[in-house]
Amino acid sequence: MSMSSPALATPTDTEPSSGPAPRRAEGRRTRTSGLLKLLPAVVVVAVLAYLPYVPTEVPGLLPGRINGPGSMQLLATCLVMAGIALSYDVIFGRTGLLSFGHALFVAAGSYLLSISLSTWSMPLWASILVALVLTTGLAVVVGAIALRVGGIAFAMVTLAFAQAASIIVLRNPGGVTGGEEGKSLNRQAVPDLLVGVAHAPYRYWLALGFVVVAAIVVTLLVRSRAGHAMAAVRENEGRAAVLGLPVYRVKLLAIVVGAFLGGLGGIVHALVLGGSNPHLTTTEFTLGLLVMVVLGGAGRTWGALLGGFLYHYADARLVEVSGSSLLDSLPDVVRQVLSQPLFILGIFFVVVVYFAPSGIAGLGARLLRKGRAS
Amino acid sequence: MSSTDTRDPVLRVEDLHVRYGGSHILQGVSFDVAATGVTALLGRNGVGKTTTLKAILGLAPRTGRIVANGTEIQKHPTTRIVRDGIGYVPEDREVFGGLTVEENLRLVDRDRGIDAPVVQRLFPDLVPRRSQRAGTLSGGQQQMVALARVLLRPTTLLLVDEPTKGLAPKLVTEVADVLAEVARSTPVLLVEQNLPLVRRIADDVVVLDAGRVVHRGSAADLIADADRTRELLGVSMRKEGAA
Amino acid sequence: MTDLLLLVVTGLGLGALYFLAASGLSLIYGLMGVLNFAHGAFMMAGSYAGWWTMTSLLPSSMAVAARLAVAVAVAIVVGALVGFLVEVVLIRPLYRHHIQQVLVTVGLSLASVAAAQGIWGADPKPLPKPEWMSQTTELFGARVPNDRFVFILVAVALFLGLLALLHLTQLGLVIRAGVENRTMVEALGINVRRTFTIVFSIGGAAAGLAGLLYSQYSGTVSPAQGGSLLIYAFIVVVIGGMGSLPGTAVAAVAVGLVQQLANYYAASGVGDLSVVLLLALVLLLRPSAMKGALA
Amino acid sequence: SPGEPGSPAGNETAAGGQSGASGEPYKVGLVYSKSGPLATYGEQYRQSLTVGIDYATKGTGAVNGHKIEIAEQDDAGDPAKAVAAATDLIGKGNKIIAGSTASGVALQVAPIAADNKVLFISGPAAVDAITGANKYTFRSGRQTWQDVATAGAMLGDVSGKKITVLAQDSAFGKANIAAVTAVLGSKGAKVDSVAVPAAATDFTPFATKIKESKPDLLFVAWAGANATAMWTTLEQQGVFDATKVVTGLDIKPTHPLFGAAGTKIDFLSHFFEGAADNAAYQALDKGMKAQNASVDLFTNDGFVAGQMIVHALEASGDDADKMVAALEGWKFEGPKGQMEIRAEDHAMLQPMFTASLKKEGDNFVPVLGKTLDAATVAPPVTPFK
Amino acid sequence: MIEATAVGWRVGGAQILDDVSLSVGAGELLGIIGPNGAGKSSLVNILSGVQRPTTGRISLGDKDVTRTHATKRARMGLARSFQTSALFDGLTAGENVRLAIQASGERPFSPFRRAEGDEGDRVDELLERVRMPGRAATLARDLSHGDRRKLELAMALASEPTVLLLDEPMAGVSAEDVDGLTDIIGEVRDSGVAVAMVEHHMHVVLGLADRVAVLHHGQVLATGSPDDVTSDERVQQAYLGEAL
Ligand SMILES: Nc1ncnc2c1ncn2[C@@H]1O[C@H](COP(=O)(O)OP(=O)(O)OP(=O)(O)O)[C@@H](O)[C@H]1O
Ligand SMILES: Nc1ncnc2c1ncn2[C@@H]1O[C@H](COP(=O)(O)OP(=O)(O)OP(=O)(O)O)[C@@H](O)[C@H]1O
Ligand SMILES: [Mg+2]
Ligand SMILES: [Mg+2]
Repeated sequence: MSMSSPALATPTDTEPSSGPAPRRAEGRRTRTSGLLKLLPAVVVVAVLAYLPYVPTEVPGLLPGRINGPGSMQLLATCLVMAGIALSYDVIFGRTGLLSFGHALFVAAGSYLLSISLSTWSMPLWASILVALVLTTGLAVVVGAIALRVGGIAFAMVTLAFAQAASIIVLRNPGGVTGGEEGKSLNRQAVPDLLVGVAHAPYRYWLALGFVVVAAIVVTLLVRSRAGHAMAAVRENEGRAAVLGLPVYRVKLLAIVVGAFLGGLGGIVHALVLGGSNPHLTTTEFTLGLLVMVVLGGAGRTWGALLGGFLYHYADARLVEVSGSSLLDSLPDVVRQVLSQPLFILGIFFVVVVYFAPSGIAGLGARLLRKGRAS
Repeated sequence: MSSTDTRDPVLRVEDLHVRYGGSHILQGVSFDVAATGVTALLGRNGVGKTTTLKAILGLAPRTGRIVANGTEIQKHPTTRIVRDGIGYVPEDREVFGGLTVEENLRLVDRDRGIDAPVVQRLFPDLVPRRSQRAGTLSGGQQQMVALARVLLRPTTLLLVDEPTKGLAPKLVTEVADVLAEVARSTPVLLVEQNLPLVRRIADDVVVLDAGRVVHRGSAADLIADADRTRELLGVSMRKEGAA
Repeated sequence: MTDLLLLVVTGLGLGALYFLAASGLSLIYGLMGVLNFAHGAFMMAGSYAGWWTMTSLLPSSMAVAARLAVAVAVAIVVGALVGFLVEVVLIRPLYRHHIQQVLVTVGLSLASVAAAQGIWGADPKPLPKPEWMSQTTELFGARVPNDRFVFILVAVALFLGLLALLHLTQLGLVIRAGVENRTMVEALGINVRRTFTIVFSIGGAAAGLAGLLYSQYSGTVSPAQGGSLLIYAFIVVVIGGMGSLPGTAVAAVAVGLVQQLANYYAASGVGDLSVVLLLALVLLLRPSAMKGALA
Repeated sequence: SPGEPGSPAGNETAAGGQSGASGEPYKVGLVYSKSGPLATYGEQYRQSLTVGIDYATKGTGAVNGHKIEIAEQDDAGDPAKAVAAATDLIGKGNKIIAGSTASGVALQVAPIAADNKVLFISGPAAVDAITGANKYTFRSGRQTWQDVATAGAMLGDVSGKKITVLAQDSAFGKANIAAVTAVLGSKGAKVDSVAVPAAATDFTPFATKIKESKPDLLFVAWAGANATAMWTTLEQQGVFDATKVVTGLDIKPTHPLFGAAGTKIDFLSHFFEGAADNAAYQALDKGMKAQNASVDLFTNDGFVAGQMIVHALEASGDDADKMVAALEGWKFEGPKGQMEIRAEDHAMLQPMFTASLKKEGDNFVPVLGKTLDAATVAPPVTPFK
Repeated sequence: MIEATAVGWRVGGAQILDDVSLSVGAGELLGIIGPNGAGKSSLVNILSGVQRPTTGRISLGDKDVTRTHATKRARMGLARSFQTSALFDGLTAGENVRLAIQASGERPFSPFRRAEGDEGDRVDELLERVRMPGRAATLARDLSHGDRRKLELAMALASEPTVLLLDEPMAGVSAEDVDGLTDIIGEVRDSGVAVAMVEHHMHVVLGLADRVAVLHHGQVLATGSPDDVTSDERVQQAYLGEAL
């Protein structure tokens, strides 16, 4: 039985309360037309998609010309990481679940693809399907179990699952995972366009396509009722439950969607890199995901994408910095320390978190607001 | 019994401003708190009463001049302000839910805690609950802890934000009496929505609206003037106030 | 029987090491809610400080045991100092940003391991060990390495010391209140910052001690050492109920014994798996206890 | 089309093609662990590589008038970085990729070499699977099989003997167990194994188990962390009293890490300072000293890689197939003695050593035992897939 | 509509509620009063499913819901407010209300439905009704205390419930708005909703309630019409005192 509307008519007998409300800029969330909002994204994707035709050299930033194989390969990997970071953000940033086990799903996508291609000799399309279905199924099982607990305990249970996967991969059961050496892709089963140095641009486009798909899925999800329910769970789980939102199922949905995209990321990762390697299963990789998302700005699509992209970029390029002759003039100890890429990455990371606790996207938003205010 | 003229005020607030991000919450608030008695800070929801108290304590980003007991404190950190004798009862109770009742009180008074005479006399309900986690107390019981906490230590000025919210009618009267008693030696700045209570214990009133002071004067005068009260607060004292 | 005795004593020794490593972690997590990933780096600082004291600072003519005693003191001081600096410089400004605090410690652990690798190289360096500690004592036919007795004694002493500190002083109370609501503690006129710093320093000191003793056990110092011990320390802290010191102690002993016995009586390698299993069991069977500690 | 260089930006891909008389440098890409856990191996490898090239080009650093230009990239032991680096280097016209300190890197780079028809010469990575990986992949060091065969040779006749392998519970450890079973088991030994989790902290249970099973030979395959604790425990529990213990001799900084057990172990060795003496060795020794370093385990692999690079380039500057043809079946003298690249699977046939450690003051110094000739320890042929 | 039969609740050795029986019918408003710590909020928690009673049963409509989870009860048309405002702090006031509407609608977490449908107007309308117009875009955590209380009420109303449980809806609401909100609650009741309201503002309870139940030490001390109850001596002594 529902309340009849007439009874609900807004009573207007007293004057509306006059708080300081009118002073405050409240109209920020006005509904700009959807197309206009999409414009920046479309422009960015278009520019990125055109990069393989740009032969310019960007010394220092990229190895050789932009469309050279080295740069294309690097950018492709950066894009894959961006998409994977976004997939993790569905779980962490959007739903507030601190999962330390997301690496599991990425690795599952990657390894299942490699294994179906070589060990089970399936065609590519079937392998992708198998990898996606199994990864998603895995997410349902793992999620259903891990969600029995919350908070740090949830983090630890997911970590334990990821650890178990890592151990299994390293043990190389039946020779399918290749142990710490990893497994390279069965070249015969993959279209020629994805193999070989000269075809790096196609791998780049593949990665870009993945990012676009992930971004669209996440954007649609966030706008959907499920997305709002996820935000509610993040902000106040108990309250969401009392409102009538099925908290457990909302969380499970987040994990499954995140894992699906993460698995897809793993598949693309394997295709771009030409194989799977156990780095994907390590705790460092999961922590890396967390770092990426926070770095970019948790709960913001652009943030996660940027974070993933930049993190991998920094990780890959810092090796260059540390090997550069810039450091030669420094005292020995300093030079030795600075020549460790992980040192620079770690410090860089500390600095970013320190100065922009809400991530790069948060920082950007803050600057934008400041700019508008003045 | 207005007392502003007799002695120097214990607290003087001059041109106080508070800004959060882009919003300008307090826009030049000035008033005095007399050296004895209760000064009530009144106003509708969201006009900035709590923010004023927080600004005095250094819990909100503020500019302006605040003089307490003769010293300027607008630059002091909270800890120092409190050490110098200002006590605070927050509007959200803010008891430490993970600590027991006893621990909550021992935090301010290491030695006596719940055994202090004030607590025993005023809030006997708390005594059997000394080792219950404060988070599991009922709303009113938490309010008692928050009040007890500040009464345990000697202060030169009390800032009290809606102390009777959530208390049963009987207890409201008791708390009002205690405040009136305390105010004889320690001045109190009281934020309250309960007008009968204000009438009963307040000497002076300061009324805020939209971040500014719109009225200052004696409590009795204001409440007696039904039209003025209605204009400032939207209601006046009516018969049902003492239901 | 002999085997069992040997395994139990060495298992206890292992548990003692785990407790040493976990105590600081548990203290910091339990009181401040910061999951300190840099704890491994703190341990590393302690072990390298001790190594430097034993091999470079003090003359090699000095008795190894005497050098070790000095090194322990140095490791504790260095650990405390590192903890102090990290809290003041990195943790304090990020109050209220729990995840960020954790991430800063992640960054720090990456950077410090890399820095150590840059300075001293990735390879382990040998660390002198007093003659007596590398020998064994025959106990009913079991050859028990003497160093395990030392570890057990130190762990018990540390446990009692920390308990006393938390329960006999107001420190614990202030910090627990401060973690819940720092602003309100300040509004009660208590300087909560200083107490936070003290906790981090104590955690750092415990880590420094643990680092050096673990190096004594393993006979070497290396950059990655702290990290490898940290995994077990985490498991111990979680099983122990996230931040309860007695819980941590019990969990450390349990993990040490389970690991040792399972590795022998079940197949090799089952020990480590059984530890993870133990973790999963505890988490799934008493989730409410976990949540309580988190609330 | 995508990825094509625009007109002005340079013709890197074509650069290698215009070899011959033009005097353009020959480009060699080096992908190795400059940082990361295997940085020490990587450093030895890189230092000795230049020495090897110098030696093979007689100090000119040039082949047929083309300077050899080396482009280095750090993989930090991470296959993903290695793949990116190799792609980049190949894209920039490097026809030879050398390096790979870590086995994981080697196995991921090898297929890329085949995809793009460039020569790949793997470095210190010991994994057997590099041998026979593909037509374009070679190795300059030894492989696990040769290590194990050396250990077997120490026992003399192994038939009926009981051999236990103590190995990390990982693919590396399993490879060792498999190799021991294959090499020594086939000669009639009874092989069993104790697999220990790589992260194990306390070794007492494993030591006790080994002691109880009283093997004739204990073969230890342990890389990295916790080695000292493991050896100390084996020693404390009296494993050495009853059993001959064999393990591989690692790089110099690890020599003191065996602790008291060090002098009781029989070592098999790929290479160490003073293991051999010939013209190549002397050149290596001199070259390393000139860089304030000294001869050690992996300096052989870098030096040999240098020799192979020069030999390949002498055959052709840009045609990988010609380079492969030149290397296959090539016999030459490396620092550790006579080397041969087996044509069927590119296995590097080479002598191996046994050694023991001697305490000299605070230091441990390896002392040469026997030198086993290449044939005795030659791995079986694993033809290309 | 909702009925508690012999409900008891023990926690940590203390009997918080003891043999409490009461019911609220459609179109009826039950006032629940009692000293602090009497068990009023606990009773609301048990009725709404946030807590399980140790003994007794709860029925909603004609269904036994004693073991039914709070989420399910909410889906059955039960809404409640909290004594200490429980909001989605990181979301705006408008989003808070919209979520409450969404949660009570069809397929509340479908990933295939856009969240921002045509509820926009209803959100504004609800906020206006609880006397906080123009606050839709303010983050819940930035609201003043009184506004948070009002938002809490708006969320309870948003789902158009058949049973509404309110825990001190007037605490902290400025004196000016108390009457207005009281009227709204009255209107909701008149539209046929069963309302149970815990409240210490006596004139609100007395003005609205059809019946009043007095809880004391976890037991029902008295029930009856407002007048009966307030003239009960025990109630005056235990609860009212010389009320302000
Ligand atoms: N952190 C903040 N950021 C932005 N605005 C804030 C913040 N805190 C409070 N405000 C705003 O400042 C104004 C004054 O708030 P304050 O809490 O002082 O009101 P109040 O007079 O105490 O009201 P109430 O009677 O409801 O408690 C409100 O409009 C509130 O929304
Ligand atoms: N976990 C618990 N352990 C012990 N006692 C508890 C626990 N939870 C609640 N209580 C006690 O139960 C009693 C009832 O609390 P409840 O919140 O229902 O009271 P209330 O009637 O709503 O009071 P108020 O008017 O102050 O809000 C209180 O005395 C409280 O201290
Ligand atoms: Mg307020
Ligand atoms: Mg209550």
